[in-house]
Amino acid sequence: MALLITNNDKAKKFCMDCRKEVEVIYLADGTYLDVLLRTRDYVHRGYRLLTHPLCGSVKPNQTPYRSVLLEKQSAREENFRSVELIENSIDAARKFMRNRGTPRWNERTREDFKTVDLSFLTVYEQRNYV
Amino acid sequence: MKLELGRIKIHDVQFGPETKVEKGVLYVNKEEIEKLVLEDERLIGAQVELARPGESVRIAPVKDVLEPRVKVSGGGGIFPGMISKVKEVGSGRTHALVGAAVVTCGKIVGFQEGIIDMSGPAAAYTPFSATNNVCVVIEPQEGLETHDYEAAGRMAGLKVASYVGEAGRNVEPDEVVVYETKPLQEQIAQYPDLPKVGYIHMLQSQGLLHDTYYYGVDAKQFIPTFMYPTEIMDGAIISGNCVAPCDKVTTFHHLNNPVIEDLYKRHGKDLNFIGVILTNENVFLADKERSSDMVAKLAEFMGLDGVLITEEGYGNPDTDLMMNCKKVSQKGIDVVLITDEFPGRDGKSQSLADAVNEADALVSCGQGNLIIEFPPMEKIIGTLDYVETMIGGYEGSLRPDGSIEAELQIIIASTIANGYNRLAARGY
Amino acid sequence: MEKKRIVHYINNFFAGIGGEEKADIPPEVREGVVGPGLALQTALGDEYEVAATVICGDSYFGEHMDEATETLLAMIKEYDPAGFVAGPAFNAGRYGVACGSIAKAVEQELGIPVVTGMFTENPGADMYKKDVHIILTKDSAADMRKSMPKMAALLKKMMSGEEILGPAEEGYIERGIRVNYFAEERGSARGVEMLVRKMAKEPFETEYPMPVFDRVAPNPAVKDMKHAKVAVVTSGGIVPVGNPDRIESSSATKYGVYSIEGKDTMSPEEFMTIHGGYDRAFVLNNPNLVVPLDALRQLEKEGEIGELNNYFIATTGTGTSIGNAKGFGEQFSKKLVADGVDAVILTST
Amino acid sequence: MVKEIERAGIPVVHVCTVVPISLTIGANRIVPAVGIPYPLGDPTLGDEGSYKVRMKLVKKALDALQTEVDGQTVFE
Repeated sequence: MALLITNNDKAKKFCMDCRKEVEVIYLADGTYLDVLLRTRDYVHRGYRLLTHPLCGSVKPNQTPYRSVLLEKQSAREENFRSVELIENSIDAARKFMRNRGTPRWNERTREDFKTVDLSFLTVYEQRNYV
Repeated sequence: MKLELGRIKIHDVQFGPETKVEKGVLYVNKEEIEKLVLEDERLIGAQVELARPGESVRIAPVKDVLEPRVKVSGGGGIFPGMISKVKEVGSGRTHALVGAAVVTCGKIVGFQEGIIDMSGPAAAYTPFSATNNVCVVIEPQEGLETHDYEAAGRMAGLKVASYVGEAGRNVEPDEVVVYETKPLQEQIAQYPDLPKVGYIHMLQSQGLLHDTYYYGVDAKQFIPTFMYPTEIMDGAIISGNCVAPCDKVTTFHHLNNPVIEDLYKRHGKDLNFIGVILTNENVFLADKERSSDMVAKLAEFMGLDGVLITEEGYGNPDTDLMMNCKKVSQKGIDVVLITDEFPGRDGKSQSLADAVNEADALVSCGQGNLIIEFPPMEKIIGTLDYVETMIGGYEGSLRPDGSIEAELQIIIASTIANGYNRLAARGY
Repeated sequence: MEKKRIVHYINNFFAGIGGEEKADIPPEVREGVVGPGLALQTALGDEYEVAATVICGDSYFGEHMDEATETLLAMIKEYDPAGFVAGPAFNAGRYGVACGSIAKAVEQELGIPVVTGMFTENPGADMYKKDVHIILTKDSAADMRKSMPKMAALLKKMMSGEEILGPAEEGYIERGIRVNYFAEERGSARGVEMLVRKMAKEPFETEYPMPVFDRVAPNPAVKDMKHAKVAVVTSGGIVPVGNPDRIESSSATKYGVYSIEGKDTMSPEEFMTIHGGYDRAFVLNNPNLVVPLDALRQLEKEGEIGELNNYFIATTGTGTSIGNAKGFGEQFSKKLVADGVDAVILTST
Repeated sequence: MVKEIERAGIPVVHVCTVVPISLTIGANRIVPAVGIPYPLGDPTLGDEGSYKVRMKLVKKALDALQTEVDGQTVFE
């Protein structure tokens, strides 16, 4: 079963209503980085990434919202690539944050960010991911 | 497939009662353009302004830039699947108004797009400070949904560029350049002793504001395919991407893809340019796996000896870039990558978000984190309201006098990762 | 015109005080040039004056880094210098680290231009090249005659505010800082040229070398386990009940050192897990599942291992950044070495 | 951490549940543990059984420390 880690309520809603079964961890007050760190916890527990943690061109110090889909697998299975990706992604996110923190956005802009973040996930319903 | 590209050189743009080209001057009818844009009921405002090289003008926030072109003969029309009916393009004759550009601008969402300065220090970083720009400032209906607004803005640019391009239909071009790529076997036979080279063109396709279209199809919905290089010159690929100004591949850049142009320049001399493999940049790792497998398969099937690969964007696409590089290299094909860099404010961090050992030949298009200052401009086309929320901008970026301090990222196409510019980065 | 004052840092050996037996001398300062300072003065010319030389033993510096840096900074400050030169250290490892460290501190604290010099394989080069300009030298002091003028030239350029060019032009070790420039040809043309060369097996140079993955070669095997001292380190978050050091359950920023002296087993009354990343019930019930004290104590009794180190070291691995983990490792490894540990069992969940 | 211990000159064996992670972080001597949530032992086998499993793993770790390796090696 897939696992969504997100701080975007639109992504949460999408996955709860999705035709496929998705478990959701919703970090209501979490930051972009919090989502990546929680993702890493799960990767260290043997989950495999389904989506790229840095998807979207909006830089990690721009958008407050992040959603990552993962999938449980047995601990021994090869998840080297997931470990590498999440580590690189956290490094990259921190690099941007060091430059400058995420601005305080108005409501309308936050909604746009959520919509864009959600748009990265919607193909999940249309395709098979094995 | 053979295309004659007639280049009509434009050195000035003016308003006039009729949209036409005369002695290298492009005249545009303001009212007709505005009426054309407002045919779309999602938009309630359209204002046309002109910007010429060297003027004290700042354009912001920019959505897309397009070169006006018209299909003169050979079947199909410009921007197939978007403006013209879906029909194969890339053959016959096309006219381009070289030195002119259509720039769409205005608020799309609160956090993206970028700046073009027509003069001053920032002008050196964008190719559009050197073009004569017909700027269309659009305004949406109140409460228009983000997807709809993006689509309306995208269509407005395509419509205006086609409309302006029509003015070149019956003008004698200053020069005609002929590009030709034959079907695979014939192309190989034409220069049997030269190394066979392909171009792997990665299209941004992650989601809303991150999409690209090929004959009207959203690139995330296709699987990697072969394209004749001349198809792109007739607008087979258009940009729906408007996030991250610095490495955005505008529709202008698709029409004028520099890798394709430079490969043609050496075609028949030190290489045999076989064609283009189009691929996408997806969010799901399984999609990346499938696409990169297919890219490598196509490269092998075409019998290529070497490929150039370009990407659009930073972060997620770096992974596609590296997967393509690795898998194509494993087929025994030489690979060169072209990309831009984001090594952080001090330039000391890793430039890319992913790396493989096979990526041993890389061309840099500069680093986007550099801070630059640009002085105030006398005229603003669009609005500076969003400067601080653009990528590359930050709180305090816009000073009261109208000058700006921001990361290079904020300037349209400043570090574009297909090698269009001369900007590069090196290790100090 | 008043001459611009320069302060020069050298070690015990170059100061002529003595070799390894004098490596433990604390910082001292002398007026004017000492040893290689003469070559520095000559290279700088008449407008500059090497006003003072600060000296410290390499071992002393290594063992009292903070204290030595502070003392040296105070000594240097006295002379109100316009520039600072350390070394060159050539291939001397500890000297190189000292030069890099003090040069970095001077630049940060006094805000003046600094230059040092090293051989590329000097460990100090990797550690400090991002912080300060390090002139590339050969691997021995025989290169002094050539390297000192390069160091002086670069320092003079910095002091006069001239633009510092790339590593090839100035002779410093590439710092890994990415700087923009406008190339002669556009990127796509350079890419095509690079590909043509690559296909023809001709030499070409990438414009961005891929990062090198940091790997450490394995140490030789333990020869005599029956007399070896074995220590346990864990990233499994085992701490005394109550977590006295308040180690974070994930993304840890610290580690703890906990005694197991006289204990035969990890009792759940005394130890707990704070690990944020797994179902903790089993380990809370029996911490030996992460720190296998019961088994190791038994093997110690049987003489299978010489001695079990009387403390273990713990942090949490979940979400802990590679940078932090590296920092911990460097710190506690020093302690393990000092305590004569011959082998480590690192457990992770 | 494992690299820094190695770099300090002390041979180190990494007993871990997720081998790829250990490979990523650069351990040279790797012994796969039983699994998350109980790396050294198996409580489902009762106290005695679990202890036996642990003892076996600890001995394997000590063996690994006494084995010369010239690169990353997983002791299955």
